[in-house]
Amino acid sequence: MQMNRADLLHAYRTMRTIREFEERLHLEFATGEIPGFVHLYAGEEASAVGVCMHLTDRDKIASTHRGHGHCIAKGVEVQGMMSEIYGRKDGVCGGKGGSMHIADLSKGMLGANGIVGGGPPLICGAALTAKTLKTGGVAVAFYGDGASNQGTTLESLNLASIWKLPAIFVCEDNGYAESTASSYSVGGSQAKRAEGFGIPCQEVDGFDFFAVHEAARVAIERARNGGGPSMLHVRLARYFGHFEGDATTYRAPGEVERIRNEQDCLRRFRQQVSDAALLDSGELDVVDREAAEAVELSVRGAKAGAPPTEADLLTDVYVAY
Amino acid sequence: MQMNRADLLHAYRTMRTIREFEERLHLEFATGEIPGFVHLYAGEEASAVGVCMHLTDRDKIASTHRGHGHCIAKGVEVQGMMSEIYGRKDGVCGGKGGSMHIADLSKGMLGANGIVGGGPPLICGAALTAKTLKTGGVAVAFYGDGASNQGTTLESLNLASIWKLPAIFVCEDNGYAESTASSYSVGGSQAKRAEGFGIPCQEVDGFDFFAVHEAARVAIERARNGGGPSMLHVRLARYFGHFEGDATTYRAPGEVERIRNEQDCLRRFRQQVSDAALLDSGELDVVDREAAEAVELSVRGAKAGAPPTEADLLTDVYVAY
Amino acid sequence: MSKKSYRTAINEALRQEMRRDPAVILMGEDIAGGAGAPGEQDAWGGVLGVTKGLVGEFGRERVLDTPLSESAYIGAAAGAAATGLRPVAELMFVDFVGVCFDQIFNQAAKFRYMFGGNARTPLVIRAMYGAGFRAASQHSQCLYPLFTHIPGLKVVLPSSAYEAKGLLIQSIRDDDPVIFLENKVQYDEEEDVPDEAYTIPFGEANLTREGRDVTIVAFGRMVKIANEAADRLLKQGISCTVLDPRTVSPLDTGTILDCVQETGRLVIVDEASPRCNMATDVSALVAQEAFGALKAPIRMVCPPHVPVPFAPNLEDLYVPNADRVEAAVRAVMGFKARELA
Amino acid sequence: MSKKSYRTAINEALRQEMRRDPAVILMGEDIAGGAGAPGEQDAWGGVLGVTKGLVGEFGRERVLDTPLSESAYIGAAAGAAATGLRPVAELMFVDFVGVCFDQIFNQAAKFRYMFGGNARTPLVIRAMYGAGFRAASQHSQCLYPLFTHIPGLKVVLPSSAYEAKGLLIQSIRDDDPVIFLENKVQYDEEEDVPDEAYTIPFGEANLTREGRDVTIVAFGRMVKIANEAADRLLKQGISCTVLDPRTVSPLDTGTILDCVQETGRLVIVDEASPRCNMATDVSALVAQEAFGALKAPIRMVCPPHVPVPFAPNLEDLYVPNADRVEAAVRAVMGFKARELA
Ligand SMILES: Cc1ncc(C[n+]2csc(CCOP(=O)(O)OP(=O)(O)O)c2C)c(N)n1
Ligand SMILES: Cc1ncc(C[n+]2csc(CCOP(=O)(O)OP(=O)(O)O)c2C)c(N)n1
Ligand SMILES: [Mg+2]
Ligand SMILES: [Mg+2]
Repeated sequence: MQMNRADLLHAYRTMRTIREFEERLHLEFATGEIPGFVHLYAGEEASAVGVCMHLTDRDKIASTHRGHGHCIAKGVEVQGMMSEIYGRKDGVCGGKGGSMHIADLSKGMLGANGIVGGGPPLICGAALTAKTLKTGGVAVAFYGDGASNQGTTLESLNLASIWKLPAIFVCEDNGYAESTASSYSVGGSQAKRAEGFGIPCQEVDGFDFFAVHEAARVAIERARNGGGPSMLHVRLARYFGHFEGDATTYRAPGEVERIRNEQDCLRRFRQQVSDAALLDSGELDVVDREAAEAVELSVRGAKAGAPPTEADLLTDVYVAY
Repeated sequence: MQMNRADLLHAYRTMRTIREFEERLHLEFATGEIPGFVHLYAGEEASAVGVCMHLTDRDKIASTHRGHGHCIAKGVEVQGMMSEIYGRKDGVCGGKGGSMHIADLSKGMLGANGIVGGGPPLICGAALTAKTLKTGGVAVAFYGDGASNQGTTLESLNLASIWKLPAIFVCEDNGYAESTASSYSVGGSQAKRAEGFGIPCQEVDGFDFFAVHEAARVAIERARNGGGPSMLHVRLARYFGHFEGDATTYRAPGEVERIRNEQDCLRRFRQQVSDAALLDSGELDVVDREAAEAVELSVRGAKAGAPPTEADLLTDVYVAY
Repeated sequence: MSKKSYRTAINEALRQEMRRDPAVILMGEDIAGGAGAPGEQDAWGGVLGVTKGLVGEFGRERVLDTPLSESAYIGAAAGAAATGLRPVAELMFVDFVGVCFDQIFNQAAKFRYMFGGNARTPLVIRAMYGAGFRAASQHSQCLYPLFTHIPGLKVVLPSSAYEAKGLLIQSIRDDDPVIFLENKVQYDEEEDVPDEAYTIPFGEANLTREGRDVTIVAFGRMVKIANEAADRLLKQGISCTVLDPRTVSPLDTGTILDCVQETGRLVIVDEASPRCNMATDVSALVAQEAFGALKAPIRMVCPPHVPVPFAPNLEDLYVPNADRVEAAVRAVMGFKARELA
Repeated sequence: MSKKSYRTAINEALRQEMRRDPAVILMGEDIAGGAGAPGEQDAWGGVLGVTKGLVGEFGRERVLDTPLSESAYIGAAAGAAATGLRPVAELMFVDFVGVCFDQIFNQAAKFRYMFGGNARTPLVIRAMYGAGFRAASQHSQCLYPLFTHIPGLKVVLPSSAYEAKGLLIQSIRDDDPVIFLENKVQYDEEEDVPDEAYTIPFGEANLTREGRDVTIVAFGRMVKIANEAADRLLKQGISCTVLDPRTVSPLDTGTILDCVQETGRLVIVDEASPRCNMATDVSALVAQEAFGALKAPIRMVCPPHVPVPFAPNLEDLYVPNADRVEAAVRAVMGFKARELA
């Protein structure tokens, strides 16, 4: 698919916003001001954005513990997210969810998830809604290589297959589940697993936005046209620890630096659009600055925000209270 | 592998005993004297016996709700089983388990299981024990086509694969999970699923004892020699309903009769050994009579047996009581 | 109004709600039956025939047979509920919850709170519970205390056919995740059940009889047993209130406390395993909130802390019965409260 | 004897039992860490470093990193336990039990009973529980009431480093399935812990202090909070017994009842969700068995019936604290029992 300038700028802006968001959180977390667990998505931006560019609010996604990128790509407001991560009342979940539970159903974002493998069954349900109510929507489950070993994920592949659901399974394979390499934990391969359940799988270079974008286009089009589910096996890398605080001693010395220098999806995108003379670097620099400003603003907003009130403890449990 | 006369007779006797056991239960259940759920294995005998012939007490198996055949094949006493099914104190589980929970750990039989997909994880554990303690044993999970869609089963395939466990996964595909056809419920195929987890799979004609026996030999030998897990996808058929009381209206008219007449494993076995002049039909007739007598005796014993005593209600919960 | 079985009442509730609201769908193993098979479709209508006939009226788009994958389809029901359907998912035996509990208690139950109120999850999970079917340890459990423990879930225990219909319709119309538990030995029990749709609100206990001396709180099938005991006790001059809370989450604490204030004595009949169960929950409520009214110790009639045995004679000893309830009531009546003080 | 943290105490218990018995093995996600990775092995030693160093001494044959497949590996631990090993499986956060509960409550817990006594399942499942870590709804639950409800399981809640070591060694030597729950905010708490191996028997409560007026029963981390409150109350002339049951299944009912007989008043502090929890369990026990001794209502100090919130200020409001315990004790002291009667 040919992308127009606006699309390209949007893609770049979204990826850059995610990167800024995550790198800033990395710094802010170190100050001790951010509570709880924070899992950063930096390095994997091309996947979230390459997929979500094809989606609108009627399409649904389910995310993981490493959810910020998916949220931003699906259109969740940066300020609401940042405030949520700081536990503020005006966070997108009122401060009750935090980083691991950011959701915005109005944007079709069914939630980050603290349970690995929690999302794929939910996405079968969202896809079933689309199919039953004929909304024309599709549903996308993002999940990691670790999650690919969880029974909930595997069952979901089969359910989507036999029900021909408009579901896309995006396995974001960053090579590790916490400190455990996927070369150790994943028997067989993702593509063969997909085949095992009767689902087509496309191997995708997750450092290349355009590769993701194109593979996602095919899979999503198939789903929208009643062709059933697909899997994308996206190989990529995370730049920070599993969560903030992880010293990542299990990685090879220099492993991340090498990837950052040689494969980084943002750098590669700039290269590609410059080479093809689609966007010039001045425009992109403007986007860089704007993204940085938006994130800076959100951090200031979050720090200035008020925590939830005592009364909030007891609300939102049931529809009645 | 060449089987000697004793082995052949043993195989036939075991299959025939299972058949007698199940056909008798079918009749006895109809009288209303047998409590609870009873799932009969008749028709599938070649699978249990073809596999278990290669096993000794140090080898472990896990079974399913349809467990009688596996039990008998693994050497559990017929009288103890029958008494258990009648809820008698001298049943192999003291009357506390019933048909769905027959177990005899002394024989390496880790239990029938009321939870579909309950067995495969346990078998990973039994295989791990064998590997860790270097017992030379292997562990076999029998499970159905329905169970092949359960996350516990799928996770176990991967665990066995990456740990290279001496485990064999025997998928007994009788075409139905309750009333649901596997053609509906199983996306992809069993063999491709095995491949998806890096496990070799052999397709096996489950009506042919010798085919099962040979495929099992290869898989078990591989496991014993440190070659890791295998799957056998055994196609077969059950002759009775899912459980006693099921009218099986979901099957095609005449479906079972046709299979009984044309593919029955016992009939085929007789044919094969006669054709090859290995056993004569007189010998086999004797086995038939003896098997019938053994089952008759066990039913009489079970009917005459005493129920557990009131005190038994409160024992066997913990090692201390 | 006509005599209907507990099974029919449930079937009728499903049918009427499906007619009323196209967003209501059903899913579960063999709830139609015969999927992909060469023979009869709707061959089972559920393992005990509760959903029989619905696929004929509503088709396979709304009555979905599932593969044997509870995590996937219960989770799918949760995801569908969060995105615009009103799924009624059948778990068959509640004992199977162990393979899909995460999707219930960490996902569906918590969406609304985790998402700051920005979610609605109108999900019903139907399942069979209870002993008496000779189905042994893995097909006879109650397990409602597990669900009751979890904030965000509602838990319903219909004690009769009439209750089942009204409570199931309420469950389907409710906007929160509801665990609706059917007692498998009651399916053939009949009583008068209105033909039209009606709802019974959650959190309002049913005073099945009023008495002076002792309040009996009983759950699900135990309501009948408690009334049986109360009948006998009345002949002995002991008059009991028998309360059916109908829903254990939310629980009608007000009515329970009011009754105890009046009678001063409490017996609780709970078929669930005795530790951290509803009997302890109600005992604790009363020991904290109505202590001053109590004239005698609270008595709990529960099974012992053992798995459900297979042998019929043991299972019959396991399940609470009217004799045990009667004995408990007589014991609290016989207690000389102030003497011991 | 030397000062050791709760974390070190647990690590030492594992190490000593692994040295003592070659059948003891460990498994869990990242309990060594770095499996298959190019960098450091033993990179994590568990998500919070509890098992650090063990793979170095015992090797990967006995310290097994698992894939992210809790059903498979917890089930494998159960199967291994039934066939000759003594596995200690780590579930990381107890909140994850939803994806593998079947293998715990229908398999491991019931083997012995279903098989008529012909099974032994010496399995330990270690997991972290509790709020206070800002880890939100899916990583902060207690959930021990769920396990306590299930016959066949034993459930251990060590309240300090000393308790943790002795109770874990007992758990490993025990022949039944044990759920051993570690409070994640206590890992750095230090106290004197003997260097040698020792066991603390199950079902024997620890009387952490004796008093005249009120019995406080507290669980896990709440034991410290109860003692903090008791310190303050003593200065106000109110003397409390603080009881740490150590194991909630089996529960030392005898000691609880004895203490209530002496003090006549009971406060229970339970961090678990309030419905069908240990506070209700102990309340019910006492309301049935020691009613005559009670001079005041029983008071339960629990969190509200809501998921654990993320925001720190809400989470701090959620978890029971010494102020609330103090207020509860003062309330039961202020009750004029016989006036209301
Ligand atoms: C059911 C469950 N098990 C374990 C965990 C702990 N955990 C959180 S993230 C994670 C690794 C996930 O790896 P992967 O799926 O590859 O995602 P990544 O972190 O690489 O993005 C683990 C084990 C969990 N949250 N849920
Ligand atoms: C977890 C779980 N879900 C559902 C059931 C109910 N159930 C019992 S047997 C069965 C079908 C099993 O089919 P399959 O695995 O093919 O074995 P078969 O009965 O054909 O031997 C079902 C759905 C169960 N016992 N456990
Ligand atoms: Mg990963
Ligand atoms: Mg089958």
